[in-house]
Formats: sequence, C-alpha cells, structure tokens
Amino acid sequence: MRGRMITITNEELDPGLAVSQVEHPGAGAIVTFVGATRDNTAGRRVLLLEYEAYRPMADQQLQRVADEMRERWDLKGVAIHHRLGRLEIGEASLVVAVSSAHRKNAFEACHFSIDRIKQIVPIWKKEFFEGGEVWVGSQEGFDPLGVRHTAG
Amino acid sequence: MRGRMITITNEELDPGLAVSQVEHPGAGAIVTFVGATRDNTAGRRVLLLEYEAYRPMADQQLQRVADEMRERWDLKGVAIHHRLGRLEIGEASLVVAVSSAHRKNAFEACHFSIDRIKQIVPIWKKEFFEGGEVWVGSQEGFDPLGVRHTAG
Amino acid sequence: MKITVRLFASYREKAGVGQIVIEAPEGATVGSLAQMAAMTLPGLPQPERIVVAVNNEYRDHDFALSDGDEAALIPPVSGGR
Amino acid sequence: MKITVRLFASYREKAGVGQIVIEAPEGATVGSLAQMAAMTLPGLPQPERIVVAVNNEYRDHDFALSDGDEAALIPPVSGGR
Repeated sequence: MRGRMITITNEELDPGLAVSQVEHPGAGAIVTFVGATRDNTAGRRVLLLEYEAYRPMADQQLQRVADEMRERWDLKGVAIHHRLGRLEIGEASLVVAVSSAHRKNAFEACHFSIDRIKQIVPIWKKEFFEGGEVWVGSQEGFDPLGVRHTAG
Repeated sequence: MRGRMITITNEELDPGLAVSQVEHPGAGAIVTFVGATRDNTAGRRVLLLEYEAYRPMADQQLQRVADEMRERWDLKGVAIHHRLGRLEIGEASLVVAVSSAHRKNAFEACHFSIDRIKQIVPIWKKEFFEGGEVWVGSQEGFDPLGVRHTAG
Repeated sequence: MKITVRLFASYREKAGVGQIVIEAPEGATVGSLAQMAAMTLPGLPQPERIVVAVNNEYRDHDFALSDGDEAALIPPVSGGR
Repeated sequence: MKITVRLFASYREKAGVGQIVIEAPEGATVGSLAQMAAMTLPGLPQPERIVVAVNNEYRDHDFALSDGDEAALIPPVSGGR
C-alpha cells in the first residue's frame, strides 16, 4: 500500500491512489467520492480557492471520522485525502474511498464521511471571486459537539 | 477526454480514467463505484471468474442505463466501464463514475446504475470454485421488461 | 420464415450450441419460439419464464417475429457484481 | 495561568493575528475565555457561539482550562466541499 490512508496534504489528490489503498480480496465494492469546487457558488463566479487547516487537530478529527465509519459499518478499507493550499477550479479538495463486501455499506459510509467531515474537521475554505473573497462556513449550523439542539 | 465513456472491454479497468472522463468545471461531486469479485460467495472460495456478454445488445443496454441516469438526475458526466473475459479475484469488473453539481445526485445516480445494470444488461458471470463452476443469476428475479409483478 | 436463435451463458452450455437457425411458421411470436426452444433444447426453463430479445431489444411473448430476425434467449443476467 | 489562543480563517483575518498568549485567572473556563476573546478581539461572534478546542479536542463552555493549554477558536468549518 502506497502512502498514508488518512492524510491532509498540499499535493494534488489522486483518486486512483485512494481506490488502490482500499482494495481487498474480500471487498466486492469500492465507493469513491471526489469533491471539487465548482466554477460558481450561488451564481457567483469563483476564480480560485484556498484551504487552511488547524493541524494536528484536523488530522486527528479526520482519523476520528474514519474510526466512526468503521464502528458503524463493516468495512474493509477507508482512505480519506484532504487537500490544502491554493486550488484551481475543478481540482479535487477531498477524496474518500471506502471498500466493503457489499455495496450498501460502502455507499452509506462514504456518504456519511462527507457530512461528518463538514461537521467536525477544522479545515476552512476561502473562495476568491472577481472583486472579493469570502471564508465559507455558516455560523448557525456549526455545532461540532452536537449539543446545541439539546441545549436550545 | 480519453477513451469511450460507456464501454465493454477485455482490458483491465482504470477507475482513475473513469473519474477523469466525468470531470467538469460545474461538477462539485464525483461518485465512483468499483465492483470486484470477492474471494468467497456464500462461504465458498471463488478462484476465478469469467464474464460473457451479448454484444452489441449489451453495449446498447449499458448506454440505456446511462440515458436513464441523465433523465432522472441532473448530471454533468456519466462513465460506465464493464470488463469481460477471465478475471482474477479482486480485479474490477465494473466501474461507474458520475459527476454532478451536488453530491446527492451523484450518489443516487451511481447507486441506481448498479441496480439497473443487474436488471437489464445482458452480461453473465461464471464463478469457478475448487471442483466446480456456476453461472450466477437467479431465474426468479429476472424480469428486464418489468412486467412479471403486474402479469402475476 | 428463418429465425436465428442465439444462446448465452448457462443456456449455451446446456444446449451445447451458441446459435441455431430455425424455420418458424408465419405468425410465430416470441412465445411460440420460447415453447419450441424449450421442447427442443435441453436445460431451458419453462417457456413462460424464458426472456427473449429480438434484434437487440427485450420483447414480451406477444411480439410477432419476422423473417430474418435474430432472437436471443437471455438467461438471468449477472453483470456488474 | 498562561493560555495560548489560536485563531484561524475568518477569525484570524479579522483579528489580524493568528496566535496570542493571555494570562487567565485560576478557574477560567472555555466560556470565560470566549467572553474575554469576544471583548478584546474584533470580528468574533457572540461569546456563547464561539466554538473552542483545547489541546486539539472540542470542549464545551464548562470545561476548565489549565496552565499551558492551547485553546483554538474554531470558526464554522468548511472543508471537504
């Protein structure tokens, strides 16, 4: 197996590498997600992006996502690669590859991981528009401890 | 774009190629499925596999799956690669890559494609065990016209 | 009229042949072809359970055959997995 | 006790600094740190909405700080997309 399976990197991501990291003779299904930034957000033309992380906390939280996936589903392999730094439009910022005996587990776990990363991993994205830039992230929904809905 | 996006081939499949075929500046998500044969089926040790297709009908039905995906979901790109011939355990028999602006569409369409391929594409798998071989496929459930549940 | 009948996978192996040409009466349908096939070829399921494609399209058993058609008997498919 | 406070993304840019060291009274909690930060640094949300990690773990506002802790003020995350 080449490279780290759970990793945050300034290098370009390679979906094929993530797939190869989770290959397993007992795996009938590998589901892979590649997240990239689109050329527009809410109709505004995005020119460039920048990702910043709080490390090593981000690495630990990404590992926690992988651990939670393995606790909830019977998986053969999990690879999560997150990109940092400046990205062009269309470049991959996130690759998740999940293998399992049956495809349902791989699909569900892969989908879960993306939601979970957006909840708890301290990584931030800045979008650069013509004539402006903005850090993405909604103050309202951010609740990594999962307490606000109970605390009211 | 390299190669055909909807293809049935005797060559080894390359998930990275399928991903690159569906890349698109408006695509925020690429979901990829890689199907491989496991080293066991119902506890029996599988040694080798062979896939056979009825061509050109299989090509046409695979294209139909892609067309149905695009009719049902707003997608940027669809690539489906199916392997034929003799395969070792763990080699990919199917790769589907789907890109869309938002990940929900890509996940749903990708999942749908696998079910649909198993319903209508005339491709057959033979599993070789120690001391035996069997064509996979259940007579009971096979209803590509989708009429049996109404015809009773 | 002449109909080319193609066999695949388990059907082909049980029949020991991948293709036959039959002489069908005028008015023959997919259903009558399935009955003929089930009677003459070993290892096929009951005729009403035989799925048939004519010229690369799935057709139900009422479908009328024409001279020169290629009819494929399609065993349960198992690709993709 | 000395607490290192780290700022990221929008918080860092609005504050104009990525890290400060503050002298906190004994018994200070994450909640009292958030109040102090909201009063002294520009551009932070209301104290009760500031999410804080202490030594790389998310902690609620009751959590008691210790001398030498690294407390990070975590803006809403937006990775992965």
